[in-house]
Amino acid sequence: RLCKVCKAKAVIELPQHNTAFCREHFLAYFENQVRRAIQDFRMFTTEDRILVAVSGGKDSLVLWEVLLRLGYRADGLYIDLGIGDYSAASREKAEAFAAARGATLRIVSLKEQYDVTVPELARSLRRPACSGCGLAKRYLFNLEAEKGEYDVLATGHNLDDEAATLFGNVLHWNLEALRRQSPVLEAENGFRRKVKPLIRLTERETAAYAILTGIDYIVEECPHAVGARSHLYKELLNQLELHSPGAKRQFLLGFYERGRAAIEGATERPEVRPCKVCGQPTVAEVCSFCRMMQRVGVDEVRLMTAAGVE
Amino acid sequence: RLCKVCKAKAVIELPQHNTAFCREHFLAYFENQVRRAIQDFRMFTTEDRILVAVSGGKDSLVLWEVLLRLGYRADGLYIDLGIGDYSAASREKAEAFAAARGATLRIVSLKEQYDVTVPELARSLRRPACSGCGLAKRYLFNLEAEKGEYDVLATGHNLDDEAATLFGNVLHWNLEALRRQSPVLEAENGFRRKVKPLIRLTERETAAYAILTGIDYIVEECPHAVGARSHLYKELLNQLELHSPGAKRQFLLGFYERGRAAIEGATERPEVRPCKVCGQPTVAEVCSFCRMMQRVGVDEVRLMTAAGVE
Amino acid sequence: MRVIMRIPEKKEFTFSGPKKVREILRELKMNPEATLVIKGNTLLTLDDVVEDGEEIEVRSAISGG
Ligand SMILES: [Zn+2]
Ligand SMILES: [Zn+2]
Ligand SMILES: [Zn+2]
Ligand SMILES: [Zn+2]
Repeated sequence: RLCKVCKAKAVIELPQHNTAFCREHFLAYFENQVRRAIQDFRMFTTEDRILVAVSGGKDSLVLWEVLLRLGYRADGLYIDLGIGDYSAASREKAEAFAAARGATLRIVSLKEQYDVTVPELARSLRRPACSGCGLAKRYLFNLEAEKGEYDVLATGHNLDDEAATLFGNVLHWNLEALRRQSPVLEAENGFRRKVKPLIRLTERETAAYAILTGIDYIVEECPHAVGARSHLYKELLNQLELHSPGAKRQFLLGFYERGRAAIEGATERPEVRPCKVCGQPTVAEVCSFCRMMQRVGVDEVRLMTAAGVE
Repeated sequence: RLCKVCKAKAVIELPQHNTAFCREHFLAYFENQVRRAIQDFRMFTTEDRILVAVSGGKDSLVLWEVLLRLGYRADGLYIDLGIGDYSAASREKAEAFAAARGATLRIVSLKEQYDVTVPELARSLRRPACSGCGLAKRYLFNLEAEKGEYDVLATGHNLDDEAATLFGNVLHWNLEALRRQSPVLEAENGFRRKVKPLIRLTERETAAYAILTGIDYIVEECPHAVGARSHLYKELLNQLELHSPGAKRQFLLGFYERGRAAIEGATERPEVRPCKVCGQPTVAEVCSFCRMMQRVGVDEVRLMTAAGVE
Repeated sequence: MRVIMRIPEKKEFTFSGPKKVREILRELKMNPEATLVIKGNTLLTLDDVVEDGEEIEVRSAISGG
């Protein structure tokens, strides 16, 4: 199979576009798709200071790489969740990536700031580790962006991630989650602006970009993610994709173009106010991060100090 | 495995309800689910005259059977589409069913009324047979109901049919189709009230009901339906169901409870008026049935006569 | 040829070549939509042929999150 642009030997086929590319033209295609998402959804400009949530996995490192290549002002944030070897290895990947590019990587450690790790959280709360983990990441990401005065938070969610989430939300007709699912969440009530520049690209495409540009990412999965529901949804969507190439993309982009607007008007927005402990935005008196931490014995003063509240 | 109710040997397991039933209690469960759909969605009462679209397949015959058992005034309508052996065999099943029960079966033949068959339609129009077929069935069903002055039209769409349609509509974010997808479509603008009393029951359950009550239905599929997109959707949903029993049901019923209302407000209803040829309701000048028939050479007088228009 | 897989767990397979990538994925029951085939620092397409004595990695692109 030959590259559609230059007729050199192709290194990747893209059935959803009925095309194939050589290395050079695949990278150009990929960067163009990111550029297009940024423009179509007016995510940010070259003036904005961007904080990229970096996990050490392919998606976040690829996102960071592309933003730097496209000339954006992007720093990274690595959140060390204390998940044994997995955290150690992924942190190393993130640090090596930043060092090789002279890029700024901020690091927050759950253990250092709150003296607790995600596995400990899961054990004390008797909840699946992923729920506490997601909550902690969202909270610390927003908090760090505030401390560093970033204009925008960017995450590496790709087309498959978003389509799987959408599939789950639709299967349960979770209207509130559907309303919130968007490539851009505007800043409001203490939440920073949040964007997902990789939504036009599949998981396979981001992995290919990482391999072809020599980005060294952590291939292993978080040990807690194994058997996650989102895997099943991704698998089903990939089977669908095999039979009708482009179906995944149409499903997700069609939602952004038509579905979301239809649903938006029908749901109510809850009122948001500052958490009484840490000052971060919440719909309750005390935010769910502070409540979780208090349940495992972290005291109020520590929560306030970590949040920079007097 | 034993029957949940009487502890006799079970003949069927229902993982979505985490239960199993003997023959007697399965039939009772099944009829109850139909009763519940009729009541929850206020489909009709014992006063109403109901016309059941009968294809000779399991779903429509089971629906007719249950409606008769529950004491409703239900006649059948068989539409002979002229699809060779398939039509001949399915018509026989429908006639035998009606004769054995002393029930009224109306028969309309496309060939007799318009001197054309579905395969001929497909050939002249160079379109997939299923599109012309669906159009003809919908049209003749409504027309016959009007002639016979029925209050309600009932079709045998089951949970899998509706969930697959919903999945397709959601994948394409076809808002107009989503708005129209409902267990009850109220009568309006010349369309009769339309209902789907089997939506709480899976395809497997309706097949089981037919087998356990000795209903002789046509097992073969319409030769044109093979490889249809809806088969793929059903397969994917069944894989999902295997991993989380009840997911299909939750998807469909959740849409009826929450999703549909959210979307309804966001779409516009097209204006409906009588077809200039046949008088049946349409959003165009001439309805799509009449346009299709004219394209294959059926003349206006014949269309008017068949529709009972002077 | 040696075929290496790293996730979800480390595995290794041996096939006799020459063999098309498409065939290898079919035998491993991997969906091409979710899989990359890596040789050195580049990627192979479905019609590429792998010879005896060569080594490739078949990597699932699906991850959690
Ligand atoms: Zn090229
Ligand atoms: Zn708080
Ligand atoms: Zn029983
Ligand atoms: Zn007409």
